[in-house]
Amino acid sequence: MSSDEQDIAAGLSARVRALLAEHDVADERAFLGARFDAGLAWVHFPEGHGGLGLPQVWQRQVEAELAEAGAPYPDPGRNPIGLGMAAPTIAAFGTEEQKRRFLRPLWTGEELWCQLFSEPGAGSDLAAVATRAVRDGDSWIVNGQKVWTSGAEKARLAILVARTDPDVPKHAGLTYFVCDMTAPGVEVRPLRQITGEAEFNEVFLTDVRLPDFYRLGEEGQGWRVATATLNNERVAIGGAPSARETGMIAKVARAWRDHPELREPAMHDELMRLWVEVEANRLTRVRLRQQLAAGQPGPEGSAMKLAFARLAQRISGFEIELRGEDGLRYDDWTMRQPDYVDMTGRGPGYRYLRAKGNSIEGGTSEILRNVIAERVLGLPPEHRVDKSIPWKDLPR
Amino acid sequence: MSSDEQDIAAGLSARVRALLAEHDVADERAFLGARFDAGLAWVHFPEGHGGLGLPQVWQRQVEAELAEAGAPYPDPGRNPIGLGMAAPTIAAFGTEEQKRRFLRPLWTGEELWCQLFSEPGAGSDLAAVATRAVRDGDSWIVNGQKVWTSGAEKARLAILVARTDPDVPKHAGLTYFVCDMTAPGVEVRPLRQITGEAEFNEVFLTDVRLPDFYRLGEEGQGWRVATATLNNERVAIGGAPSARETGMIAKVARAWRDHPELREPAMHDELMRLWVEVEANRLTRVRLRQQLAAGQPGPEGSAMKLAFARLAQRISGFEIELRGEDGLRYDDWTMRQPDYVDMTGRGPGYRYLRAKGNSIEGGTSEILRNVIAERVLGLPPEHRVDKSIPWKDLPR
Amino acid sequence: MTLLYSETEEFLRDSVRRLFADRCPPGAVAAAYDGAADFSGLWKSLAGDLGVAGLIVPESLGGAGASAREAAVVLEEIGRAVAPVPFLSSAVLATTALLEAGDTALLPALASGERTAALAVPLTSGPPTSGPPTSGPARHAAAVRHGDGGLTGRVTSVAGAAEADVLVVPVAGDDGLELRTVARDAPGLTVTPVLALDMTRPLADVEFAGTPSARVGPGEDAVARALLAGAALLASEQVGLARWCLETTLAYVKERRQFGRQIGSYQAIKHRLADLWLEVGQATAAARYAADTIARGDEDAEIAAAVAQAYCSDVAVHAAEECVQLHGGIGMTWEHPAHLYLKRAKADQLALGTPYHHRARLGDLVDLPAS
Amino acid sequence: MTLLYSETEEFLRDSVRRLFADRCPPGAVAAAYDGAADFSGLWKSLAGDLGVAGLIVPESLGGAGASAREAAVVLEEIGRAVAPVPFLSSAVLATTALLEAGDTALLPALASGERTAALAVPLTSGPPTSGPPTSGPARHAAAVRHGDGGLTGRVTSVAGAAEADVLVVPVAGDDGLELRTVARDAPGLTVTPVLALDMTRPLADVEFAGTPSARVGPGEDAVARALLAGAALLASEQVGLARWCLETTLAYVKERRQFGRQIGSYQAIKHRLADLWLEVGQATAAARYAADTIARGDEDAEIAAAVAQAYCSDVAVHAAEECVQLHGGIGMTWEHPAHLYLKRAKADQLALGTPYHHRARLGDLVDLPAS
Repeated sequence: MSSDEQDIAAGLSARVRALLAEHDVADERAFLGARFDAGLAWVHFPEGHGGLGLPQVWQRQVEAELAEAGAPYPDPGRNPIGLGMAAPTIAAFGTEEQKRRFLRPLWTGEELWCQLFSEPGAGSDLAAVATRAVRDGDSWIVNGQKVWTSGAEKARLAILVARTDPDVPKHAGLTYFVCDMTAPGVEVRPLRQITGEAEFNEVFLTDVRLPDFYRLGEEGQGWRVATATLNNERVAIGGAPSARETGMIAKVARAWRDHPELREPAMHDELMRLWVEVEANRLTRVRLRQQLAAGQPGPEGSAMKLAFARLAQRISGFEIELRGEDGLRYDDWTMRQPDYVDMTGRGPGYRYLRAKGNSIEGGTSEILRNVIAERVLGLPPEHRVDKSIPWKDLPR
Repeated sequence: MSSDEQDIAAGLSARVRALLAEHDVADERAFLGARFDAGLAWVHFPEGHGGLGLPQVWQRQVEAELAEAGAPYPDPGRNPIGLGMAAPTIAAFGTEEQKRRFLRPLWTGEELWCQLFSEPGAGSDLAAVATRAVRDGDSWIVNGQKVWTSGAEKARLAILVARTDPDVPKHAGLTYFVCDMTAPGVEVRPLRQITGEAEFNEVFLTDVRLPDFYRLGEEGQGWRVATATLNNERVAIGGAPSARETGMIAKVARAWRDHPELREPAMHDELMRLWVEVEANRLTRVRLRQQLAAGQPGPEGSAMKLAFARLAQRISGFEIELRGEDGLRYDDWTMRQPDYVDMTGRGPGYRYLRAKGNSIEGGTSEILRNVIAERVLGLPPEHRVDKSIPWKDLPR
Repeated sequence: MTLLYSETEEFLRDSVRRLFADRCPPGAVAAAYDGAADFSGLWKSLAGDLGVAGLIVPESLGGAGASAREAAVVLEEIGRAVAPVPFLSSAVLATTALLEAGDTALLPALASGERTAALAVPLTSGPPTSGPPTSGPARHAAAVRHGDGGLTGRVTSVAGAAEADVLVVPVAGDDGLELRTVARDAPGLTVTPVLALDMTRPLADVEFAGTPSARVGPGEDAVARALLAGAALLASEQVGLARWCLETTLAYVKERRQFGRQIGSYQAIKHRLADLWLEVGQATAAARYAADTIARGDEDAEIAAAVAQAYCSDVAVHAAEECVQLHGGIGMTWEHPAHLYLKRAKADQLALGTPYHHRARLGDLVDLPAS
Repeated sequence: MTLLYSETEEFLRDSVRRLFADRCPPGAVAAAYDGAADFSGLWKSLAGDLGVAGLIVPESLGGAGASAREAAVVLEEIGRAVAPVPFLSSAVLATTALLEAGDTALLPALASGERTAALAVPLTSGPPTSGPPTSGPARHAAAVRHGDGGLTGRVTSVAGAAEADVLVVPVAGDDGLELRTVARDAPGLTVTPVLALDMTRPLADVEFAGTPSARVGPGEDAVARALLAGAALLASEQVGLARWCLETTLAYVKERRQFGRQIGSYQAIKHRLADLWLEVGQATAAARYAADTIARGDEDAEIAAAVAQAYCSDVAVHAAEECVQLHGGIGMTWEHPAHLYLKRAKADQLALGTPYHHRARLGDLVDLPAS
């Protein structure tokens, strides 16, 4: 560590000590607010907005010291869109006033966020969104239908991509907004999934009026802003390495160990194939983490979600076959909105069905293979007919 | 059978009896010539050219009656290109004089044929052939390089596709020829394969002069003629159903039965997976044959080569793993031109290597999947950039 | 031996398909998962009006005197509609067992569709292996005993038990397995419906506690034949299911556009669908052969059934999984019928023996033992 | 524990790669199949000039005192060049066995590259399972016996035997397995080269008939350690081979045009190569971990080696098969080097235990027994 770095480390420690000395860790919301005000929420954010303008690597030290003191931290499962996607986007593209308005309550969890990107006609092809936003004086009037919105029923705010100019090619006519989920004309309907649950919602926007203050980035710049948001999502999905034999494979291994009567000898080789692939994947994550730490980020990160989806689906399918009669049962078909999604929780049937979404949500496996082929391997791009003609003239 | 059909059947039987009465079945070539002259070579060909202008289904009766009498028949393995591809093409596109010149010696086996279609730069994309034929008075001067020509070293004649007009789009500038393999400027070089053998040849054509009489079809019509030829090839490759557990799977099953010491229990499930797939494929061929007999040809025919290649490769790869030390050995690396190719003959190493060609020769598996997707399933065609611009302007 | 469909078979198919189109569209089927559905009327129409319940019952017993081939065609349509009807459980499994055991009392009522039966075995039971086996049981292990006080024992995951009027029960007797019938409303019988991955083939746990029963005949061969016929014919349900998935997916990818192109124009999608189409075609041949060997009493029936189950089970799951994936987000919704097919395909994979089980069994049948 | 490459390792890689680029281009390697090649000079340069023969030998015995990690890097380059050098057989297998058995006599000459050895076991031998096994042998079964008249017995398919100056032979003695050495020119020793699927790792059958030998030490652990290290490090050869195939294929599909487009622009090809790239990346991590656990003497080494072999063997074969297929006709020719990689990959899959063997063994190691 250089002497500059030693100074930074010491300074951060002093800040943490001061925070802990002045604020009660038992009062979660107040403590988180104070932590934000102390610039310790995300040290790489600008000063005055929860940060200190430091490189992001310093965050780890802050987290470690606060965790040791038993300080509260914002549960990433409670406001994932806010913390993972909205916050970095606002930090990068928001005005001073927007940062001031949105970041602090986002951080403390007072305001939860959701995402209004996908539409029935715009899934993989996000730039095809048809939701229209039309300027009306100092406001925008928004009309359209969004889908796959998790947490919409609890969210106060949303990040929204809408079409503001249909006369230009589709990537050029989009604008990025913050949407007030309590505004008149916002209707949230739970969307039931094949598991029986409704993890997601459809959101119908009918003449929703948003002040121009809620526009993030310039008019027509929506694609650029959304791309930045999605890159943050992809990093989050890449995921950290875990211990050996965790997650889906642990469930199957346990069933094999606990139920000798289920062991069909013919299934053993496939069980071990899956175990081996999971372990090879785990080692790849370990290696990626080491590359990142060494300042050589490997492109394999973009492939981890692809591998995860494939393995989760194969393992959960295998588990049903292995479990026999238990594989034929299901625990609960009741339609409800789950507080928390544990893809390896519940029974084998749930795991099997939920895993089917892994290769669709957050970028389909087909799109990820395109991305790897084109951006990592340098193969020629797909033929595109939709990039140069006005959006309104595209066949739909 | 209608009374017309009874008449035809009786007439054919009478012809066969007359042929057998007048000619000695022991003199193969003479007998085949007489059979040709009697119109019994291929009954669906025109009269005077080995046929009687009857529907092709009648051929089966002729074959059955001649086989019963122990008459010789042309070994399809000896002149496969001639009998399978050149003959129907000449019958369909040749002039009276061409049919008279070429069909009889082709039938009797006096003249063997080979195929000069593929080129180093034109494999799957046959219409991209670069071999040039330039008219010179009443002749054509041919220059170029062909590849994957089996039997070129023994062939007297060849079917040839060459470019006669580079200024039009590539499919429009081709012409179909018969090539005299003994003409000056034809050079045949054996092409060694990964098995060590040279089943095929490269053929170099340098200022080869062909009389215009050797042109089959109109100038510029070569693509249409070649497509007809290749359709004949595809029907041939579709193949007849065989008995249960024959071919590649029989080799593996036998190794499993004869060598209990090789049986790794973990391999059993894969062995049975392969056995099951082969049997399902065999039943599909049986069903196709029944559909054909019922006058309802099924489109699955085009998929049989695809399935065959995949199975041959998986089974032969599995066999090597099963055989252990024997799988590590090879029988002969000597470069030679085999008289006869038995893809399930020789040792496991040969089978493994030779099977790799199954998904390439006669249409790659990738092309076959395109064909199924587009022609059978009606999915939209690939984007093509090469159909509308002059051949000479295409990037290469 | 023909693997094609006869005109009679096609005619039968048309009637069944029309009935399902009218009476059990996907939205109605999905109600089965919320416990809100009663499909007994549909079954009455199918069994009685169309007369399919008695397809494999001889005319002398009031049946149609047709064969497993026709029953297979009905199952193709059931798979195509994921129809929640107890055809496999009553008209194939229970009926075959009763026929084999020499029943004449119950079969006329089953054939006419007046009554419905279920064979009291777990749905996961695979056909036992004939001859000296090295894998899998040679006999069906009965979980129910017969004593002075009636039947006692418990059988779990019985398909169609809740909808049945009569249970056909393999019972361990002194002279081996025997087949007995129990009325659904008999004392000491408890039938508890199970929450299942696939609610379109309802399962129930069955408990006997001093339950009166009537003897039909010897049970060993009856159960073996029933499970064999069931396995052979389930393959046709899987084919029908897979074909619906393929056709529905094809229609969708031709229509759905992303990036300005139909997604069916992307080559990776095209190749996957070409492979799937090939699989469905091969599954059809395998399933037809299995049905045909049962119909003809061919000695190849055991091999044919093992091949068909080993092959078609995985093809149906593959087709249903591709259907969900290639529909993208919409395929993950409750509203789209794809999930009904996925659940049925996955449950069918376990029904009457997993593909692993059938491959192991096939090894014995074709002299390729595991070790 | 790091799965990255150190600077020293990258430096070593560069020298080895340069040597192979100079001295064994694909055309020269192919000559091995026609029996016309002598690669002893290449091996002398690699073993002696670059000093890689003694990588894992301690400095006290004249070696480099490096570790299995560096040896793995050399093997990556060997795989990349399908180099016909006896590094695995002499510098890994024989050397590890001698080290474990306490040899001090022969190792200095091996380390310096003056002499070359081979471990007299069939190349297909997988590492024995430690602890109570349910699958696979717990001990190496020796095929050679030691008696008053010398060694007798026969060992087939020994890698590197024909190029070796010394054979290191596991011999069944009265107190269990012992390790003995035999000079290549000893009386009663017959070494018969084998025509092999992969001629770039020459095999020979070895026969002992009253052959004099010298005892090194106990053999049980020595053979087990050697086979374990061999299996762990072979994974790196497989990774190097697979990476060459991937890179060569990528370059080809970017250049080759059919139907007016680069074939690498077709989505089905793109998706296959994306999957293959993912596999090669995962294989790299698995192979690095296996080498690292051997280097550190980590107790996880057995699991790591089984995982690496089970995974990397199939990845290498997959990569070589895709390389041939995506090159189309040219990939089927003798002239293109793809076939050299296909043959090596397929032979490597069997070397030191098939993936089936390693998966079965892994089941014991991680408490997931087959039955």
